[in-house]
Amino acid sequence: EGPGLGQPLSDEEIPFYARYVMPDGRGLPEGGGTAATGSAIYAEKCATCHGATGIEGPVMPPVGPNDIWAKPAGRYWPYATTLFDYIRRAMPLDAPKSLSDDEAYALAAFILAANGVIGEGDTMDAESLPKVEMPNRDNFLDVWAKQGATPW
Amino acid sequence: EGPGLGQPLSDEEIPFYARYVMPDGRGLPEGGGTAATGSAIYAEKCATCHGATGIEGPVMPPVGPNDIWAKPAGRYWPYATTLFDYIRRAMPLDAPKSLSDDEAYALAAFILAANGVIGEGDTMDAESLPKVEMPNRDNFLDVWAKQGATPW
Amino acid sequence: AGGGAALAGATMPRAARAQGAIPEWATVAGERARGYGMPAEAEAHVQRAILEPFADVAPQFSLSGTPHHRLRGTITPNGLHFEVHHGGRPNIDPERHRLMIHGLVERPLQFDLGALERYPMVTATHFLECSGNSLFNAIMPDPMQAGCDLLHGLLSNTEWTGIPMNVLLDEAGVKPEGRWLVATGGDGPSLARSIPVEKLMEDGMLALYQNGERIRPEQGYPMRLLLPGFEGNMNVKWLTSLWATDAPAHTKHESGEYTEILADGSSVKFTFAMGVKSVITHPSATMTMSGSGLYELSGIAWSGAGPIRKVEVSADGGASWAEAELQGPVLPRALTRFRLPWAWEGAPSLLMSRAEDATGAVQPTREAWKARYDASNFLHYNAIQAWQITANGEVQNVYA
Amino acid sequence: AGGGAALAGATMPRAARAQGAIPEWATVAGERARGYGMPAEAEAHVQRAILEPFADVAPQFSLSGTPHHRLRGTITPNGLHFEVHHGGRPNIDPERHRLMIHGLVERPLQFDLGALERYPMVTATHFLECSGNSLFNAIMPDPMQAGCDLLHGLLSNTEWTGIPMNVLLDEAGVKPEGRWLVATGGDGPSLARSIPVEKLMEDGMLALYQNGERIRPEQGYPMRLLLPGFEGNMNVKWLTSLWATDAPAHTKHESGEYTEILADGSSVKFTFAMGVKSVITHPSATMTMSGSGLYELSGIAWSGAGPIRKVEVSADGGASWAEAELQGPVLPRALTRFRLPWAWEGAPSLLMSRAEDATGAVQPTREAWKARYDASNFLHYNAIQAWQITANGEVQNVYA
Ligand code: HEC
Ligand code: HEC
Ligand SMILES: [Ca+2]
Ligand SMILES: [Ca+2]
Ligand SMILES: [Ca+2]
Ligand SMILES: [Ca+2]
Ligand SMILES: [Ca+2]
Ligand SMILES: [Ca+2]
Ligand SMILES: [Co+2]
Ligand SMILES: [Co+2]
Repeated sequence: EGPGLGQPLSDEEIPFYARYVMPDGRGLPEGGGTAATGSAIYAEKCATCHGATGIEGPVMPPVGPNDIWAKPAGRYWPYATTLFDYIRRAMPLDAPKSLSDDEAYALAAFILAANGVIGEGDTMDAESLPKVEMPNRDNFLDVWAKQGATPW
Repeated sequence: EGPGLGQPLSDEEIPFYARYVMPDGRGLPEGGGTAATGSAIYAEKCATCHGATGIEGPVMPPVGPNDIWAKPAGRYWPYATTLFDYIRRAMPLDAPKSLSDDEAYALAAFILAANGVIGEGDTMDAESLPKVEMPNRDNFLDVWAKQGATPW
Repeated sequence: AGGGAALAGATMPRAARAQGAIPEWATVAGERARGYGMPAEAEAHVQRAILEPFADVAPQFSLSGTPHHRLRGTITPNGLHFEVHHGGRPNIDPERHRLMIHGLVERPLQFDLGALERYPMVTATHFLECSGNSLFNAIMPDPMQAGCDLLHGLLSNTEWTGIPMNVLLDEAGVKPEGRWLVATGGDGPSLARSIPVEKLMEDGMLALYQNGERIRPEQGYPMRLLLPGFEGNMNVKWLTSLWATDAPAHTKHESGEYTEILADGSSVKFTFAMGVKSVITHPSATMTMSGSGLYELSGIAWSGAGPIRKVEVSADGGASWAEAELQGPVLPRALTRFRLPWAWEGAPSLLMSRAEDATGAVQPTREAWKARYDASNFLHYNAIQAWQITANGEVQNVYA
Repeated sequence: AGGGAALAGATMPRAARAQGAIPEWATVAGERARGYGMPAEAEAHVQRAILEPFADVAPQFSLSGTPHHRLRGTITPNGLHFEVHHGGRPNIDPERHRLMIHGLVERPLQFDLGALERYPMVTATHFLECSGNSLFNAIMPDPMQAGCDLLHGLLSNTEWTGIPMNVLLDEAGVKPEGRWLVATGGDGPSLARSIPVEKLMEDGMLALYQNGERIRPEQGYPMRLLLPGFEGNMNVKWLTSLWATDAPAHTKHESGEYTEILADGSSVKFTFAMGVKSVITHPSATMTMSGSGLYELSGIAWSGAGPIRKVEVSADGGASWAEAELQGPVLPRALTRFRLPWAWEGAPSLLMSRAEDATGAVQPTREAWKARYDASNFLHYNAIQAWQITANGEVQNVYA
């Protein structure tokens, strides 16, 4: 139906953010990090926007919940993989994609630990991150699966 | 059907250009002028745009016709009254409405005389202007009268 | 969850960080929001094509054509709506502007903007076309090589919102002998046109909004007359007066500039409605084909007499025709986009489009159109547009 | 023709030159034409209302609302289309931008703008609404007194032109196991959303043009995803990648920001389509009535599920309802303007509008809407808007 003008796309031409780490961990790179490492990076690169301990904000605090934000990323989100991917592609807001994979793992570990979802000493990596049992995981109704495009 | 918010409009509030001199002369004011008077005003206020004698242009020459403009105002237009009204409301382009009624009569006389439609010495005024027999007057088909909104 | 670095032999697929190049704009925070947007800088060339035929002495007399070859869809954005100015764009104070209705009426009335805001409104999408649109094709002995901005740009299509004229005229009470209304604008030359009362009562609109926002200065701010299907000049901008009369005033524009001389030397006047017409905009003159293969021919069709019924397209200079798809909704007196897939073989081709409206009217050939009129006439040109595609893909304006 | 000055006693009526005041703009030549127009200076206040909730640290996160109380009609002009930015407006080089289609496809492909220009296109008018639109009414304990820009402005309606997504996906050949496509934008944060393949194949569009011209930077220049009826965030701007997967990725936005917590503490995810909704824009909060008498109530209605079937209006707080007139053409998933004449007696009145869409869905009351959700939720708010008119004509936002 079209003129067929798409050009072949090779794997090396695809930037990492054109994919997303999947909830089961597919797409996670090598490397890893812990809350301790993450804590230092957080203080340097994240605290101005999200608060000293991650619960103060002003921007959607990833630790909580509290009166500012009912959906803290490190507790409300169903999958921990999302934390890694989102931080790596998008944060910090003024320098997105500047973090290394290790840094992103460490920051995910810091946020998860601050929410009490993992232990302070737990390393987050390609194997452990998808295994994190997010407390809210089974608390979502999938409206698309249930009723398609009909508004809920 | 509407809220009826129109305000009464009194005659003194209506500027002259909200009406138009009609082909039969209704609306023509007092005063008058001749081609001789008009010629001097034309040279001063009109020639830069319409040409030294009115046939050179560049802007739609009112005297003609010629290769520049097939529809010279002083010959092609069906009614001489239009000349007076248009000049008075619109010309010169950079100072519209600056002419007196006498000046507008004189300029109409100048243009008509230059087209050979009236004599050089003829005075144009409320009485004479509507009586000018424009050479092209009966040469128009009124398409609205003939077929309404159907494109010709 | 557990342990140190990723373990060798884990069943989980491991990905090295993908290597595709990251453009710089994906590595920085973007710009802050702005109150009123503008097109991208890279699109700064998408402008109206301005012609000032008397630039030295009267630059305020100008024609500014919509660049249809750079647009898709049917709506013209307000910033690119064509302009024809007889005395420039006036700078009107909306607080002091008023609309007067007087003459052969029971109650001479005036309306300011505040009052008009309370009136019932309607919304309708309509094209406006200057009756001088496509003038170069009408009169130039050899076809000019230019884009659709210069060739056919005195045509645009927007969504208008305003007050049905019959509501305002009924309030003033036009007397039975008031058969015409002379509409006057608030511009320097006080442009005036005589309008039949029937048209005003049927679908005339006092337009206040265009594509949702207040009409812009070059389109008549704060208000203009809209007469769907009628030649652009009658849709008086900056409307300030409607004067009811028993006969047309034969104003300047209806005496000379907007009358047409016919082949026999006689003229037609009060030629109000625009004829049926169409233009292929993609591809069109000044463009170059990007190699052989499948294209989508795309263009616009319109008629002052009602909705478009059909558009046919030929790629062989009129020997054979195929019916194009019309993009719905097909609205009366509005631009309708048509499209047709077409494989260019890389050989010379002669593209044409031929529109038919709901009254059955069909576009004439250029030859047939020229035969009706004096050689000097450039108004109401609605002949079939032909584009020649050369063997090396250049698209040229041709008479055929 | 004859004689000197006008003769006394001539039968011709004689008029002294009329005396009405002549505004200065009618006595000078106007401005020259310009290539791209802008609204009148007197309308400079008609802007998007910009909210930067984290202005001190992250001004690039912002919400900019369309000023619907200053607009009429149904089309939103491009300059006033709402924006929601999660990381600012990127400055993309259109020559280097490309759209990638990869993942579970037969042929991973990339398209640049030049290639896309050859593809078949469609044109359709659709609203976009942020699922956070009307958030203040959703969560504020007391109704905020603000205009429809702040209250309901994360909603706009334009004519989109672009390539049907199924044409591009078919070229790449999505595999049967490719049930979702993760759409990613070219902005700094690389915003990503998982889209069901069914929606993309049904009516998804790669939008390139908006109201005829190239999409503007804040709307996704040079291209965006359009998913008619789906929440704004999914209509990924600056679209650069569609990655076919077997399951949704649970991206950041579909994990937190655009999920809703219900009254029982559980949440709903993948709540895509926007519900039926309406707002009276004239009059609306921040306005003052200009005296008693006839008005035309005017507003907008829309639904993500299809065309609007009916809008009812009440002036007595819901005790009685009258059906408003719908401005045609009533298009699916597009704003529909409704209007109803109404005489304001000068007494306190409570105005409401209630829309019903073609599926039979009707707007809930605020109370019913609130009862479904956790107190913190401000997404997918589509309750009936009530405007209180006080005895002295002030129009106020109220919960009723
Ligand atoms: C200059 C401001 C700024 C800085 C610095 C910053 N962020 Fe953010 N962050 C934001 C904004 C704004 C958002 C919301 C973006 C959105 O809604 O799409 C956000 C969102 C997030 C979220 C998702 C919150 C949610 O509930 O949706 C996480 C997690 C996050 N940031 C982590 C980080 C980390 C980790 C860092 C440091 C490496 C960081 N941020 C640095 C501004 C910032
Ligand atoms: C600065 C330029 C300029 C000057 C000076 C000027 N004009 Fe004009 N004139 C124009 C323009 C431009 C038009 C065409 C306006 C239009 O098309 O509506 C015009 C149109 C006319 C026409 C109608 C021509 C036609 O065929 O439609 C007449 C008659 C005329 N002018 C007379 C005059 C007279 C008399 C004066 C001097 C008092 C004058 N003009 C001074 C620019 C000028
Ligand atoms: Ca649970
Ligand atoms: Ca004759
Ligand atoms: Ca006022
Ligand atoms: Ca009505
Ligand atoms: Ca290129
Ligand atoms: Ca097609
Ligand atoms: Co005409
Ligand atoms: Co949702």
